[in-house]
Amino acid sequence: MRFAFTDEQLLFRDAVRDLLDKECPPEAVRYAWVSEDGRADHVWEALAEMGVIGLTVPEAFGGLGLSELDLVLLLEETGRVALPEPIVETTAVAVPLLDAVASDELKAEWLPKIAAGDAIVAVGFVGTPFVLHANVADLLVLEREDRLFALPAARARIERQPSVDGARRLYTVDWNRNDEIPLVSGEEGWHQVNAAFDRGALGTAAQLLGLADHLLAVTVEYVKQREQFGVPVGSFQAVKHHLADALLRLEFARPVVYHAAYSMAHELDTRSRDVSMAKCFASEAAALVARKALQCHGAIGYTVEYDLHLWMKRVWALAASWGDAAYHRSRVALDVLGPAGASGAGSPTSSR
Amino acid sequence: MRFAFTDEQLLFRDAVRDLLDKECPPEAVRYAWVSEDGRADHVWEALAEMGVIGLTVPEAFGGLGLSELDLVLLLEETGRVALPEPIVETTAVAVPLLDAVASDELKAEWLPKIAAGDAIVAVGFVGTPFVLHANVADLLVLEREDRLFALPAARARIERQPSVDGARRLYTVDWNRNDEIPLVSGEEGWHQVNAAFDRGALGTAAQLLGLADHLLAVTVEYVKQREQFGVPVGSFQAVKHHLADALLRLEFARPVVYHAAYSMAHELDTRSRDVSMAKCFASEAAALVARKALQCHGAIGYTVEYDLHLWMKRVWALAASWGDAAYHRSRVALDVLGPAGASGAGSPTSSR
Amino acid sequence: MDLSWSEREQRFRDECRSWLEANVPAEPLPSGDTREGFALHVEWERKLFEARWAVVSWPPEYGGRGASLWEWLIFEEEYYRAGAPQRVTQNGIFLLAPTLFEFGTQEQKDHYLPRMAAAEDLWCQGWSEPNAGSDLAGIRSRAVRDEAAGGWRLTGQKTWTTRGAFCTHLFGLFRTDPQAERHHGLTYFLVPLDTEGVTVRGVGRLDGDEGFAEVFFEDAFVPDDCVLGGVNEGWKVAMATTSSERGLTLRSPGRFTATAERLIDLYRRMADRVDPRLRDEVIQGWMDAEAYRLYTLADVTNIVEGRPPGARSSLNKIWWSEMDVRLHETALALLGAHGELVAGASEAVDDGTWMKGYQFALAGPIYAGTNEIQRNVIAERVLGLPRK
Amino acid sequence: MDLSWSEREQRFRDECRSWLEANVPAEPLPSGDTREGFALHVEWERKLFEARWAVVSWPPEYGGRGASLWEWLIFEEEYYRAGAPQRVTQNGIFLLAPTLFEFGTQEQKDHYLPRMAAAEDLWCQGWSEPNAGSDLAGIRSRAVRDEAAGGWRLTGQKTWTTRGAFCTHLFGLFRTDPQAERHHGLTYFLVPLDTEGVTVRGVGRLDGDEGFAEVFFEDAFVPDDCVLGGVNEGWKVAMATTSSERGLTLRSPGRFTATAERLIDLYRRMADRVDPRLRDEVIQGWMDAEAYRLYTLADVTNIVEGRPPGARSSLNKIWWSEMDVRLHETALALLGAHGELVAGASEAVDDGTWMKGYQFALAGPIYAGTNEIQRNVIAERVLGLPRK
Repeated sequence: MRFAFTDEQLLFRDAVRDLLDKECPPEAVRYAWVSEDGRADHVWEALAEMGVIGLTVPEAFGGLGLSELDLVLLLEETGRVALPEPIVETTAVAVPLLDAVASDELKAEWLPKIAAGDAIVAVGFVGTPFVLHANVADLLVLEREDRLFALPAARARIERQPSVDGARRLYTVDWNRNDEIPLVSGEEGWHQVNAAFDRGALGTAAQLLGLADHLLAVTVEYVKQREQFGVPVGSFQAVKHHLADALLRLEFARPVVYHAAYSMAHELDTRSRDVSMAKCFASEAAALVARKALQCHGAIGYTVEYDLHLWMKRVWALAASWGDAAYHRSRVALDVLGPAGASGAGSPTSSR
Repeated sequence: MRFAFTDEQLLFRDAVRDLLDKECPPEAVRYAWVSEDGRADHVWEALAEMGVIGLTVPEAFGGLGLSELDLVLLLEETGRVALPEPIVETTAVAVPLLDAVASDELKAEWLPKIAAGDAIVAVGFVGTPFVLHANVADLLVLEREDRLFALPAARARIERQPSVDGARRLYTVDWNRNDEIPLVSGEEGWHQVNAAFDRGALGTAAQLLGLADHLLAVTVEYVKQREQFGVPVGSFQAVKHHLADALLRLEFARPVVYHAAYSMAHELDTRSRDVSMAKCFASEAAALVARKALQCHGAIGYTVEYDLHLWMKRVWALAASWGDAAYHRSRVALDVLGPAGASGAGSPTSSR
Repeated sequence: MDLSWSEREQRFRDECRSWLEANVPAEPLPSGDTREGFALHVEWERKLFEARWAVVSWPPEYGGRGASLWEWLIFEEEYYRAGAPQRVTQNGIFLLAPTLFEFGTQEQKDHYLPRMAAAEDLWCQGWSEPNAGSDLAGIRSRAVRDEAAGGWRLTGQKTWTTRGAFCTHLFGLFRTDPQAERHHGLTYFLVPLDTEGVTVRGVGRLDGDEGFAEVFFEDAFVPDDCVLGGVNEGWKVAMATTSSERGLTLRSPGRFTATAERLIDLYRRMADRVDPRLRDEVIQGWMDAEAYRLYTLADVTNIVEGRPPGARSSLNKIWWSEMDVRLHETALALLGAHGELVAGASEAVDDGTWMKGYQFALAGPIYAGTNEIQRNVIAERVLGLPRK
Repeated sequence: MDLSWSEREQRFRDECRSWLEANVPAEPLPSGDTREGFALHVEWERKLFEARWAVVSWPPEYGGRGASLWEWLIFEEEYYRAGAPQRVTQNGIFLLAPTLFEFGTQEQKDHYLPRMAAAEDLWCQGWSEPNAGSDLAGIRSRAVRDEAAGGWRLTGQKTWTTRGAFCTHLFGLFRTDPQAERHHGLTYFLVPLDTEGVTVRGVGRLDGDEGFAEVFFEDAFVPDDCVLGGVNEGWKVAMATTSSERGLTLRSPGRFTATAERLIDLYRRMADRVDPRLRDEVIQGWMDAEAYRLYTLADVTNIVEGRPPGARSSLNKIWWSEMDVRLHETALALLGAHGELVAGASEAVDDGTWMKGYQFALAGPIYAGTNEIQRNVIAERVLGLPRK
């Protein structure tokens, strides 16, 4: 029994953190809000360089062939800097899915390009109504009624759906059925969609941990220096307890998320339930931290010239993506209590 | 438009408060815990003397013939002192019910006795599984499948069901069907049971306001004088905010309860919904106040030699009696959203 | 106790409802916290004024109807039910006007009130400064006496001034006695923003609108008649009406009951798709708004009968501001993944107004005295707990 | 990361489970906080000791098995799963023992530990005083040097001593330097309750049991070897192990996961009668307990690898104590009107254990440092916010 990461995993995490601190400062996130394609410059390439983008790509296709457990800390770091890139969609979701169901040709065509940082894959399932960054995707992996298929970006007709988070470029997608490149369908399709949904929910939960960590850290710094009534506002017990509650929720969501990554990597029978617990805890913890962060900042946190809102809006968006807390709680109830006890629960493909 | 009580109503309230302060001090409540019949001495007689017990009895039968709106402030006072008597059951519920459905003989026999304080009536509906103070009742008014009937106390076989509140003497009742004195049944019975349930819920909500008021008051006094770290604990912001939250919930439950009394007295179409809102708000506000009161007292509040627990346990019991907050919330949902929108709601006679 | 409306009040409600039905823009106006939207809102304000609905509770000579508090409540209820535009004049009407009525000279009242009612003068509030947020006594902007010119020279910076970039006038506190500490030596000034030496800089806000402004004063001269109340008595003047029954603390229930009704409507549309437990949050939100309405009816009764709420008004502020956040959180929970979509998204439900409203609601627990401060006030001034 | 148990740990679990299955009383014992119940619990403790399950993590020479922290977790999990009796020896085993191990002389360890493990000596805690609750530095009980007799004379009063009326010994802090202020000049004493001059008075508790005691000291003499650690170093000694990994802050998850499972079982039995929304509270409670189990596994890993939690242990205390209250609140919500019934009521569900457990849980956020204090600790010592 050892519930901790290896030194290698921690060193990789530190290296990625250093890279992102350098390559993805708040200005990069601001830039993504206004840039044509909604992305930050160079970060994707730098991450690919380091092996992060291709982390889940089998070594045979030029990746590192690593697991969810190796990825979870890195995705947490991408959340910490509010990375405006579809890394969860491409690295956490699309790659394992393609690896599991795509033809050898398709894998040979796409996996190396992804690992090299030369290709982005966007995904869209019924459980995730909008396709993130479809505008810059080279390939789309979509699902309708458990029918999984790939769609060349050129064949997709996309319509932007503006999000409260200007760095999240969401789209609805339309296409001609005969442009579909079939992957898998039927019951196997349903299983693969569920697995993909679990990976997306887990990756998003990890990013929420990082986002919340950052929000709490900047708030702590702010209340230490901000003075009112002749003392730092951080010396008021009400502020102390707001932030103690924020840390409490965050620190108890953390092991739940890491445990879910372990379950996925080891394909434990409980993995779907564990992932739902993770997304439920991470969504609610991050939402609480964001709420406390704004309240403890006061009016300045309410301005777009201050960075806080970039993180806060990402939290709002991700907390409700890949199934919100209520949805995942129902999924846990379905597993623990059985259909009888758990009214209102649904499968990941029931629309949220 | 005037949402306030009349001077007469307030003067009557003050008089009852003075009487109860004198006749029902904490010692009287403690006595009820250990006394044979679970009652305080003399209080009932004194209240009858003042017209409180017979408040709802028509003047023709020796009462004051007043309404729920006149009664609500007085019941609040009985809550403030944690009165260990079945006044809600007798005055708020049984009397209006008998007046509505009993034969002239039955009314002539019982209403004057009740008004004089010489008779206690206990009630039991499916919505209220246990009969309070059946041990001292002279008459029981019971209901089974919308069949309302009276039962002479002598004919009732009762079994005590010990409550966490030693002053609440609860019983399950058994009887021979041929001892029943039929009152009303069928749909009219259902309507009468609902009206009775509403009156019981409203009366209980009023008592909860008084109980919470007292708990908050003694806690404020305690934290003002109790010193830790060289200052009164009431000077700590955390304690201040606990008690500010307690007052907030209590003060917003108050008008909801008074409004429900007005609705009942004026037989507004919304009265059942208004009563459910009242019981829902009063139950949750009182439970919160009790929770904060204990936390702000610390260990001393945890001892039975200190009075706090007498009020706290009454709050726990009453918050769950005559329908708890969740039940009444469902009832409001049923009314506002309609059956479609409101899954899980039931009629008052659906067992809680 | 009588919870029915009088004939007169009923007639008032009918008149106001029919006028609103006939005049409220079919298409909701763009946000009044944007330059374009603000202009359209000002048009609307002038229309309201012409029909004498701008300031119903003011005396007729200033453009009102001398309406009672009850009628004001009715007007507000109808106004929100009709989905009429937000009041971009509210800082003037709700915050400055009560102070003018109490402390203004006849000349000041005759000059400012009608122009305010007619939306000719558009007022923003100059309380906060970079170092004075919750703690207004930290104000550093100063006014120096210019005996020769017969007035004062203002220097300093005000911040978080809502819609300041679009307004014509600012009311605020300036330090007139540099020796005095904290709350002393402050004076309440009325400042035209076109005064030489005044610079206004717009600041973007959470919801994307340029709704805030920073206002800089560099030796800006204002004559003596721009002082409201006595010199060095600014604190008393400002505080006297902060809990004014027409002020921020008595937020008209109409706004929230209307939001709750919209939430019920949203739930009905989503009910088949959402977790049944959300039903409870929806109905709790509806009940909370109803409770606020009832609380306000009791409050207004007390005010009308000469029992002002005083420090208890902090209870209102906490309740409505935190309820407003919950109502919007519940709506967003109903929307799930659609909640993040904003105006312009074809897939957005109700054109993204819930997310927009959520961001607006989040300001509630912060401005007009943070809810932490309000809880202190309740604990110390209502419950009587020791300050230190 | 490896979340599987080793062969050795599995065997340990099996051994412990089978022993418990064979030996846990079929009928739950009456509360150990009553005199009769306490006696029965002491019998049980001796049985545990004979089978060497009393103090599994202690060295064999003191009656333990030298079990690892992991094995201790396993034992606790099995202990609660089996529904075995509460540990009336816990104040000694969890609070005093770690201090004895760290500060005790060889003689003290050899004398006290085996008798504690065997439940021959039964220890209660003497921290709180009428004027020292959250603020232990307010301790006034004093110990005066008696050079001639070679010991100390104790005078003062201790209160809220759990099960003090039934115990044989008390450990607590007394002021040995009357000049010293606050945390200074305190000494940690080990006091036999049959010492002349010591009077114990039982105090009834919320749940009806006589589980508290007030202990009065009037010039009670104790020899030098009753001092644990250095004279005037009591504070350091007492604090060193308050966040001991075997202390209160690392509450074994087994207790709460067992409660959560019982809650699930209760929900299954009531599901047809209750509001569906309660399902969410039930499952949230189950997840909260699971999260606490996972948090503890990470915590123990850190401890085992030499990264003690320090002030972060306040996070555990807040989580388990507030979770325990919620778990019982949810159960009582499921029970509705039946919730108020207590042991002996034929209509009571689970013989009223939920209401009983609720009252027990309510003490969690109060004792061992109120959760308000714990939140201060987190803010100041973990987040680094300024004390004043």
